[in-house]
Amino acid sequence: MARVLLFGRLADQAGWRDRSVEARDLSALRAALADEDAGLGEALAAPGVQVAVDKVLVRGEAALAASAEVAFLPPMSGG
Amino acid sequence: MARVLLFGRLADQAGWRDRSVEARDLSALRAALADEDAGLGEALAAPGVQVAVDKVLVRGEAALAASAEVAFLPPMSGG
Amino acid sequence: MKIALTDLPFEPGALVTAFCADRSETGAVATFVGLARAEQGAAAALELEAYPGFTDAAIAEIAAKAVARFHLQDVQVVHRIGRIAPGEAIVFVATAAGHRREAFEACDFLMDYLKSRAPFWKKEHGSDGVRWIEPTDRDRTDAQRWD
Amino acid sequence: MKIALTDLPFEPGALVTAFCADRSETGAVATFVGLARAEQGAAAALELEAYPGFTDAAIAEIAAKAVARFHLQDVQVVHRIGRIAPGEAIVFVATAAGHRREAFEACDFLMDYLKSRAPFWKKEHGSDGVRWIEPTDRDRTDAQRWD
Repeated sequence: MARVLLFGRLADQAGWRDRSVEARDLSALRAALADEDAGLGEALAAPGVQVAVDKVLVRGEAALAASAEVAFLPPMSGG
Repeated sequence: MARVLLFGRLADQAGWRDRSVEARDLSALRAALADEDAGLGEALAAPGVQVAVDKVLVRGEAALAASAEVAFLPPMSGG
Repeated sequence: MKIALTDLPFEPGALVTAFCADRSETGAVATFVGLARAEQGAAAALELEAYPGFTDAAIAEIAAKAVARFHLQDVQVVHRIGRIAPGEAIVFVATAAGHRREAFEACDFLMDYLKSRAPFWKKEHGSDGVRWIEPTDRDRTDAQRWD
Repeated sequence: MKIALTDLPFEPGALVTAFCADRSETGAVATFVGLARAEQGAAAALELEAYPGFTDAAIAEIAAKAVARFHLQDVQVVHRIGRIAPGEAIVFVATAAGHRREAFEACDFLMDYLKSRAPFWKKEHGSDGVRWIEPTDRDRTDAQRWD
């Protein structure tokens, strides 16, 4: 099970910020999330939304280890 | 009597930093000081040495009121 | 080098005292304190979200860059997260160097990064509701000065 | 606006605490602390002479210029005079503004003035005796950036 974290407006939109999802890779994870909430699926795929796996930014596809932490990061606002 | 103040290396050179001198104007004051200590007279007239009368910078000649404060300021070093 | 995120109010003066202590070869300490503005009542509170472990690592990376680029002797960043009331400190940056130009430029550089590119998500709770904030154009052009 | 000369050691952190207090519309406070360097033992102490009433008036005048030029909400300058030991604070400048660019630039501007043109006379007591210090070329070119 991957642990999925949402930040900023993505968490507001989804109504959650931390949950577990069964997925072997990012595509499967995105598909599982979109399947449940199509609006969220679109938002996660929008330009400007970055993905970090285990706190490292990744582009495109990535395999997910059993205990992977996947974070979806909307455009960063600075502090 | 004008009160004469010396700052920085001028005070070191003269061996004093605060004394009273009888003088009606700056020229007379410079002459009185040079009369007593020719080296100091030259140092006070050197380029870069500014003069303040009653805490206001003056250029060239200035009359001195009875209780005038005359300060000779060597090049300022900043803090 | 100290980097910290905190969800409690902090006192910048106390940080300055500690940062300046026992320095015999530091000529210059520049600091910056960012405070939450009330905007004449339009901003009731600011809410800052970070990703612990990711956000502080990103700040540490840029702070290390600043140390190398500006020959700093030391650097400290404290960044508030969570809900912040007007008048409270949001961010504290301190830089120590032999001379002032390096200390100033490094502090400026770090603040430009922190205000425009650091991984925070900012929400303003105002009299007209809640909105997410994006970096301003000026934040972006300020940050580009260093690229 | 507060301008002070002091012949006693002062604590920059305490000044920052007071300067940042009760500000609801200040977004940015930039500060600078200049410390006396030991120069690996080459500088035993620094001695700064001022002309009270003249030096502080000159600093107040340039501080007022900074307020107008950089739209400052507030400014404070504390300058040590007399004999200063390595590690002690020589100068403290704080600027408050709505946004950071103005606060930084004003602090930088004031420090350039204070280090190169302010009416102080500086003597260094070193291991090889006593010498009067003049502004460095860098101090002069830094200050000319604002002319």
